[in-house]
Amino acid sequence: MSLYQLQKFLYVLNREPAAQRRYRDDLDGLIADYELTDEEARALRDGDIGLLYVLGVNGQILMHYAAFLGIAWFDYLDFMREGIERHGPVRAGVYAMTGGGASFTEEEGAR
Amino acid sequence: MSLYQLQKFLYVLNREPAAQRRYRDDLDGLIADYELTDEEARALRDGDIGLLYVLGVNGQILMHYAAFLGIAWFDYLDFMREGIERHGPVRAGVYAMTGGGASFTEEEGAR
Amino acid sequence: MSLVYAGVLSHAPGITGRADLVKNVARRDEFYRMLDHQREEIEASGAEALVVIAAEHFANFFMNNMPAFCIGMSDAYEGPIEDPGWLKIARTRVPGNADLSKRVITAVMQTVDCAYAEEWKFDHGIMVPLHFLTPRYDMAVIPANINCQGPPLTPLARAWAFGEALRRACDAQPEKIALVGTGGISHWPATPDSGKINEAWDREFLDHLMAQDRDALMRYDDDVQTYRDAGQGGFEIRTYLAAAAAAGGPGELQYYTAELPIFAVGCTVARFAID
Amino acid sequence: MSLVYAGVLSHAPGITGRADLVKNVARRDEFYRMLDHQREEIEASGAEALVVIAAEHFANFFMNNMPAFCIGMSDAYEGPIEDPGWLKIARTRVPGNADLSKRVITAVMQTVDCAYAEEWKFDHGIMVPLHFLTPRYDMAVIPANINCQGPPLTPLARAWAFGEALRRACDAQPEKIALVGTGGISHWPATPDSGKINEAWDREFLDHLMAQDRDALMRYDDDVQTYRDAGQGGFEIRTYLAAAAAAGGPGELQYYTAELPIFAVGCTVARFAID
Ligand SMILES: [Fe+3]
Ligand SMILES: [Fe+3]
Repeated sequence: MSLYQLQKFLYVLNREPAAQRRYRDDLDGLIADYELTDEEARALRDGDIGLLYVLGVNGQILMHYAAFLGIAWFDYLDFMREGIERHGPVRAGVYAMTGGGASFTEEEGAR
Repeated sequence: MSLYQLQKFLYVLNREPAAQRRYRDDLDGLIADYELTDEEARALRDGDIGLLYVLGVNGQILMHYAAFLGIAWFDYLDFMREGIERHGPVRAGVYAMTGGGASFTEEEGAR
Repeated sequence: MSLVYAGVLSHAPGITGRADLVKNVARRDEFYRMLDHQREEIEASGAEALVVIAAEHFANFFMNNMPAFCIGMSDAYEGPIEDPGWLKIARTRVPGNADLSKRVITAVMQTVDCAYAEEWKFDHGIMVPLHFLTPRYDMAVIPANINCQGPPLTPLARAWAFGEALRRACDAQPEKIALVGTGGISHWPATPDSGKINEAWDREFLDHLMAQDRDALMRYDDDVQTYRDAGQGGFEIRTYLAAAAAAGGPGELQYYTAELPIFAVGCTVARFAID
Repeated sequence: MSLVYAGVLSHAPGITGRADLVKNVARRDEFYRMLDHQREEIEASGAEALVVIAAEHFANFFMNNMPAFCIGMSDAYEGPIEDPGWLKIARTRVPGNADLSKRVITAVMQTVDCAYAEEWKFDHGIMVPLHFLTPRYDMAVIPANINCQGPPLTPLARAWAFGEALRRACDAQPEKIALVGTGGISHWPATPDSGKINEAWDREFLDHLMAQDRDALMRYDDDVQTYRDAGQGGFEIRTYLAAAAAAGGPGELQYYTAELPIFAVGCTVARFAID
């Protein structure tokens, strides 16, 4: 239920300009509109991609939030890997069985 | 397409407290968020139940808007009948073939 | 364990919201008593969860994504979405059972393509039945919806298939499950013709429904004709069909009256044998 | 008139959005040329409308009302919903055909229960294919969606039935209609494993798909196994299955490469005989 709320927060943010304005102007108020745990609220307040990933947010939602925060593609991948290192494996959602997070592109290696 | 937008305006208003606040504080701004004809915008600005009915708004949406405006049940029915008298038959939507609008309850007759 | 109860009952906001306007108080109270009796039957069945097949009215589902069928998948729902003062039902939290829902949905999906919803704000179409059937809100509810509102509507044959799929899905679960379909028959809700009821049409439809006469019921699939004879409200027969299909056995019409037009619907209570 | 073209192609935001990061430019441009060729084939078919069977990614459909299938019913759509700078596709209005959509939806609904949507903000899952197949946005598009994202997912047998229903629906219309399914095969999009591709799995799947081997394809219906071998992206095979079912005839794999992992998907172009 809580992952549902967390993902809904990001789903709405990704879709709606009004929510994006509110994110910038009144983040605490926007967060209060959803039933979130303290950890979830903190992850949103800090824009903590790694923690959000570990909490189970689907990458198809999370990558747009990362783009919204101005995070470049390879940094986005790194943040997720760091999240797993720091917080352990993904706890819920589709990715609860995901792999270790090696790099699979030469483009990333060549940075 | 326009009836879709008009009904969506009322659907969202019926559902969302934030839209209800905005309706009271910034009706013109809220109206501007939807692609409406001048006639549709005017019907919303005036709370014109009869015209909205003739424009094709579904009663399952319209009756809640009427309740939101504080209109009592039998007055709601009368406004729709007056709308048909003034603007002619329902133009679009499911009710484009609706009946004449006699009273069907003794409770209404006994008012 | 399986489906242990199946029935149908009317919904309409007036049934609670305009209760105080009713002149024919005797008839109203008779109807209320029959709903009370339906509650007792459901309780006696030992049901642990109640599937409500509804025809909700643009409260959760709009033409931006109008599903032919949807089933709720949450541990809690809210309702009513309408103004509680208008509906005269207090806003409350209704218990669900996400785990059971998920099992039912997954089973239904093998043959009927239902959407699922992890939140759902109940409108009068569900809250009025619950107000009578589980007034303390102490039974897990699984809401299910059929599109009876925004054309193109769900075809009647698919509504029937949905009922059959729900039956198979319920029978595959360890829990005892009750199921009600809630709609109207002929009525013209929320229009200037509110209160109009085509009693002859209703009684003929109910005869076919109680007899499980699928062929006769499928002949109501012409929406233009249904609209003419039974109003937009007539589209809601889909919920009754699905309940009959789920039950499989003959129906018993426990109550019907057209004498409460202030409720804007012919008031019906019926149950089916589970077969 | 009928279905005049059926094919499949990959989508992924990287195909346009990360084009400038690609090291293997020769391979990239080869893939782009094959997409260009697919556009020419669709144009040569005389198609007046393009059905895109997609697997959209929480842009329009969320777990508050997740349909197994949805079809668009509007005269115009918008896209991309993503930041145009990120996707490197400008935001635009895409023409639809509400009237044709409604006829197709009504026909599909007789056997498969699809939701309909009178608005739809296209995400990369549709915009990337359109960017190559109708780059001037001058052909009416009918978006269709299969739930490949949020479990419980649409069962594969129902995705196949959806393709067959779309075929019957298209054949009943006077217009010439093209159809593409757009998905990925194995891939791990938007995760730390982005760029991982199980080429052997892809090639075996594509063999079954080109051969119209329905039995072999149905064996991919274990989502846990698909997730393990092919990632979340592997769930999107539903779109390819529906396209194959709509076509009915054998497929020709026109292009496949696993050598562009920066696109985070094996890059596929194929067409089917209409049979
Ligand atoms: Fe109703
Ligand atoms: Fe995808």
